[in-house]
Amino acid sequence: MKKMNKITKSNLITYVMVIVIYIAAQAMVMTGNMSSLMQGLLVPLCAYVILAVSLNLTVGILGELSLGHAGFMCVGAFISAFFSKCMMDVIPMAGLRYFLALVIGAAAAGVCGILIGIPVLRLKGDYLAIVTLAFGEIIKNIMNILFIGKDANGFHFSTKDVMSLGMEPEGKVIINGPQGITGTPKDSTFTIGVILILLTLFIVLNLIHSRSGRAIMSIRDNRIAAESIGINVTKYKLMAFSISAALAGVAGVIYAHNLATLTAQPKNFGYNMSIMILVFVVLGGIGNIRGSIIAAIVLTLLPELLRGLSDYRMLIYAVVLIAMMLFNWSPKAIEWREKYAEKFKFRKKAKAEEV
Amino acid sequence: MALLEVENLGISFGGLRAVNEFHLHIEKGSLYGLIGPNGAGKTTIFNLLTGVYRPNEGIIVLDGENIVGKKTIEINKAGIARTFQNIRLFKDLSVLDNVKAGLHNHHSYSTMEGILRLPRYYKVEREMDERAMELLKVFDLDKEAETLASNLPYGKQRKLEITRAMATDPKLLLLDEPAAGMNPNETKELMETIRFVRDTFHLTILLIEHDMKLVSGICEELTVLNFGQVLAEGKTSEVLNNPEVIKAYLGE
Amino acid sequence: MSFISYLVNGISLGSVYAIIALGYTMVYGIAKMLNFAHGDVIMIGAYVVLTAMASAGVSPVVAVLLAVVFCTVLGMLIERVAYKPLRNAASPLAVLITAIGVSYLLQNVALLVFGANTKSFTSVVPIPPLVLAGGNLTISGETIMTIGACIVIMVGLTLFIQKSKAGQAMRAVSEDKGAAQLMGINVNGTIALTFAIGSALAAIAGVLLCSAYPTLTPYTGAMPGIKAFVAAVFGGIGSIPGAMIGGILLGVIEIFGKAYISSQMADAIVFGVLIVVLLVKPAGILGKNIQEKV
Amino acid sequence: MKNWKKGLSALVVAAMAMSLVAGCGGKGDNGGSSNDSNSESSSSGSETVIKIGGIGPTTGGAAIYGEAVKNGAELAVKEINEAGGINGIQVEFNFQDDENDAEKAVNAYNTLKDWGMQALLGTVTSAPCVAVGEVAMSDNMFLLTPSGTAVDCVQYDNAFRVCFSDPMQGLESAKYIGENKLAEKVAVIYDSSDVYSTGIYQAFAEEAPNQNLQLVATEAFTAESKTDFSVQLQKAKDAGAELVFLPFYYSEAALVLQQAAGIKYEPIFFGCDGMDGILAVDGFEADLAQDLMFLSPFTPTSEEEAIQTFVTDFQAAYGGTPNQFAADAYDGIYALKAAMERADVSADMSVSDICDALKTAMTEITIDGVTAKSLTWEANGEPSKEPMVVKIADGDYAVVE
Repeated sequence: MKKMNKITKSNLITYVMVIVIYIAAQAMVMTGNMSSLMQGLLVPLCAYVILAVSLNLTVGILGELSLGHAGFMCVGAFISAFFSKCMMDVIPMAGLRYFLALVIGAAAAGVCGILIGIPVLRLKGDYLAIVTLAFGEIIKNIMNILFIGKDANGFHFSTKDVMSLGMEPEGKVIINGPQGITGTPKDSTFTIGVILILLTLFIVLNLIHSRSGRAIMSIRDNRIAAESIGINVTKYKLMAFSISAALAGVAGVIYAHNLATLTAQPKNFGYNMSIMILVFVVLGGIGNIRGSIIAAIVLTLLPELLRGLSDYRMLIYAVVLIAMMLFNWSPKAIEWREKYAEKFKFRKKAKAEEV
Repeated sequence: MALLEVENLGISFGGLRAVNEFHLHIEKGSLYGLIGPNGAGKTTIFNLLTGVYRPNEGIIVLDGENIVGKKTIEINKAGIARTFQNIRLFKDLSVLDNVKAGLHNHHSYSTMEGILRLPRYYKVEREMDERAMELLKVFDLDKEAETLASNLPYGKQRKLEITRAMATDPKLLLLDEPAAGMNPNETKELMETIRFVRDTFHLTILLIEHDMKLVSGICEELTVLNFGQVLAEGKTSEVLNNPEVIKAYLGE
Repeated sequence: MSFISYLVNGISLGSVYAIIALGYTMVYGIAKMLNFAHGDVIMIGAYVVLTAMASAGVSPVVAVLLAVVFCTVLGMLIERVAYKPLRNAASPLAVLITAIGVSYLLQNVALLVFGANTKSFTSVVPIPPLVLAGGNLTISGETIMTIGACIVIMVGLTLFIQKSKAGQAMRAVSEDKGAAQLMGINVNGTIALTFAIGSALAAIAGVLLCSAYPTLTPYTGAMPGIKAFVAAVFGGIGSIPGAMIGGILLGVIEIFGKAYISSQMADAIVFGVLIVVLLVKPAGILGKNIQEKV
Repeated sequence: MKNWKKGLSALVVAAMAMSLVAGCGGKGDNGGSSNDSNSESSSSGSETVIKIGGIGPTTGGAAIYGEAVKNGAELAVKEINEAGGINGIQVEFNFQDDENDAEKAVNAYNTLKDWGMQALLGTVTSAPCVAVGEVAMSDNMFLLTPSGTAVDCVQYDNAFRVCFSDPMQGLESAKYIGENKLAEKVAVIYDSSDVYSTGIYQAFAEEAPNQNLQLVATEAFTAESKTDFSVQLQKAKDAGAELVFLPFYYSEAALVLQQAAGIKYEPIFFGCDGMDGILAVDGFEADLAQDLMFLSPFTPTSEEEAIQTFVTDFQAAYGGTPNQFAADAYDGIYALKAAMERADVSADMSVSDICDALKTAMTEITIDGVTAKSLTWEANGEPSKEPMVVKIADGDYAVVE
């Protein structure tokens, strides 16, 4: 029973942390103390936090390395933006439209997760990593050559160019190849983003501390032993992977509804982005959900806050990343930190005794 | 009535005949030993029994049901649980969670109920906690319920593995060298525990062991394996006095 | 005729991937880490050659030697500062992420030092192109050189690892670091040597890459680096002949995909084939599929 | 113990985050004085300056274009300030990196807003420009993109551009080729993962039939595979194309030309404004580009005095010949100056007022820039420019009349 309390407490800290950050940010916005830059970053931050948490489900909890997370995000982003753009006139209520877009985006990404997961999840380690990377690149490539238009006769598809759509002159191009989708309604807000973060946390944390979560983690720790006690390895791997993919899809929906233009470039949906999310997860601590949130926030803000350094910005960013990794992960640094912390603890104790 | 009947079991790896014409007959409720020199194929037989390997020929009948060709999980559900020679715990889970993972198929609620924290979640989790603590108490691990499995001392890790296997409520429990790495006192204690669980939980136990004291102390019957074949079988005392067995163990 | 010419083009593109993949696979085989910065070491190597030839006016041979020395030192330095402290980290992912950090670092240093402008690389390959079939088929000198270098390096590396003492130490370290340590092998030294060789190979790969495709920017190494990583996995990562086969196959598939299916879908085709191959042969073409022992 | 350790690392990260956010707050307080990329004449401390922002990639694969725009704009700002500024007010210019990413571009835009930007010269590349255009529209911030060619870059009435639009380039190229009967069988190689390249290709392909051009081969490449063009060239060659249209940037074009020479394929190569700068590539063998033609608004070798001065000053300040991006940016700043003077903009006007004033003023001005003589703008944001066709001969650009 004591254990339940400990977990509940830890989860509670995570929720409270998110809510406190939300209230603080909102207060700063209300009182006009927040710069436009920071205000502009609030919604993307929500997307990145969700991505980091969702990838941590795959990397930390399921124990599999995925380098294609941006692919799932891309699927969620494009499908939902497509939906919203088509439905802009049909469903004028932004709230309802956004809700449906979320459901569709998450479902599409989740289905992709299952489709990819079934053949692929029996691979291990670096091989799984490379296959997921390949998947992400394929998605990006397909999005870049996809042309969809709509006219009086319905939808037209092409993988070549707009002319091949063969539309009536008044037809509207919705997905325009590399130009992607422009004019998606800007429905994502910070409040919705935070609600989605809390929802993500609710799903992930509750999943971890349930029967299924235990099964997933037992597969991570020892697949053969998990099988020997009757745990369906394929089912639970697939479950974790597809939930993770669906949540990445949610992040994609937030992302797509924050910018007026959605393109599938190497920068935002390529392996670079997948790696960036992995950096959040590893820096924050593998399996440590709260750490992922903090790392996602820090690493998203860092390059923006370094803007004052102009040309040296990305250089410093790289140096800081390496330094943080060494500090957080090197056994020597951990040892040193522990020693130092112990001293500190001891001193605190001594002080307490003095008083 | 026989709980486990194995006939004509055989498997080859590449050209190597690892197990050949193996047979085994275990009565319900008995404590059976499988011994043999290193590399005789004992663990391979465990892997065949639990579906890790699929035999090239032969039949395995558990409680009247042929289990050849079934997957590990199905075999576990059919009633065989095991431990491993090189301990395979869920090292980043707590001792309690290791056992609760073993209860996975016996105390069930859906993933949705778990995520939404419906009343059933609390009810079943409570049942699982109670059941797990009950089992941990048997192995004297209840005080370490919160400890991470990897932080347990070696002997206790072995015990935890047995507890976890017990949690799946098996008919037949396979123990792969349960006393390996234990000191004589621990071994003695383990012997008593094994006997105790057999009696309390009405189990049938098949164990691989090198520690002759343990084997002769608790096993009622033995099969001796050499080069993948049955060398001798029967009552423990008889088998251990069999000159061929002594020869196989002591060498030429 | 065009089929043969596509095949030749595929092989020449593939040979460039192969030579990069050799460095990847070598480091992976021994240090068990994906050195994401490998592609960027290649880029640095190319810049060194270019600078040495353009500014210092040295001969191509000296420039290449200079690049090899520079990259070797750079590789060892990176290993010492960024990777070694993490060798015993709780998760192997830690060092992967640091390698990504190093990759960003090298790119941005190059951006500051050499600027964003594209530089045109002058080929250092002295071999004239081979013209066959009455001028319908041309095999460039760079292709011949790259394939030659690939084979020489592959054979050399294999011999080195099989025969030399240091090579045997490498094999021991790749099998089991702990046991190697107990046997008195200097594990740190061996891994440093691996990085030195890997980085020297990167310098050569850089020269050949930029001779075959003569433009150079701070981001030149990134994409071929990833492709070579894919090639190394394709062929079975850790296997030296595998890297070569994987690289060439990748190049041929890419070109054939473009030529016979769709040039828009080239990436999707390459990666699609990769997925299929890995599903059929989960450890790559020449990789050893190690079953976990129960 | 382990949990505690995790807690500590989380704490460290949190502390780092806190200090960063705090650092940001501090920066926000004292405005944009931390930026050092603006020209030296600006930091005179006077309260009345006009703040112009710029956005473009200065890191990442597209850094060449961002750097060029930054330099071109800074040169113009320096000249304007030395000549007394706009309406007697000094100009401050601040250029922010967007890594050629829409999201980062919006961040850059917001950074500039915090700094106090009153008008925007940017963004350099198309997709980010569309994203920033949306935000600028809702802020009613005046936007003049030097080189955002996509149609949607100037879809709102507050947005104008200095360069040609994609469809216009595609159309003009096809027209030029057709009218001058350069070829009948035409092949196109384009970057199917790039907005700019696909945009031009589509317009070109649409116009081609009208000009009796036969598209015998249409081949693409992507950002992931832009080193090897052998297949695309081989197909063009096999199809008997007499002219190959290359609507993409010169870094890749340099490779295409080199590989075409490798297979002895010598059609007419025809490019767009992105081709400009190919001769400035360090170490590029100019004879590979012999007879290469492209549409360009700007030639650094032109004899015109304004252009000569611009090129010389640019070389003196940054080394290297300015390309079309730098020229567009240079003209962009002068266009802003002219429009601001016309609208009588003062430093204390609000962003929205400036924007409203410039919207009208922009359509009324005429400037003689380096990319065009008597350059004017329509209310839809498009410039009235006649594209020139430039042909490379003996390692030099020459305007084809």
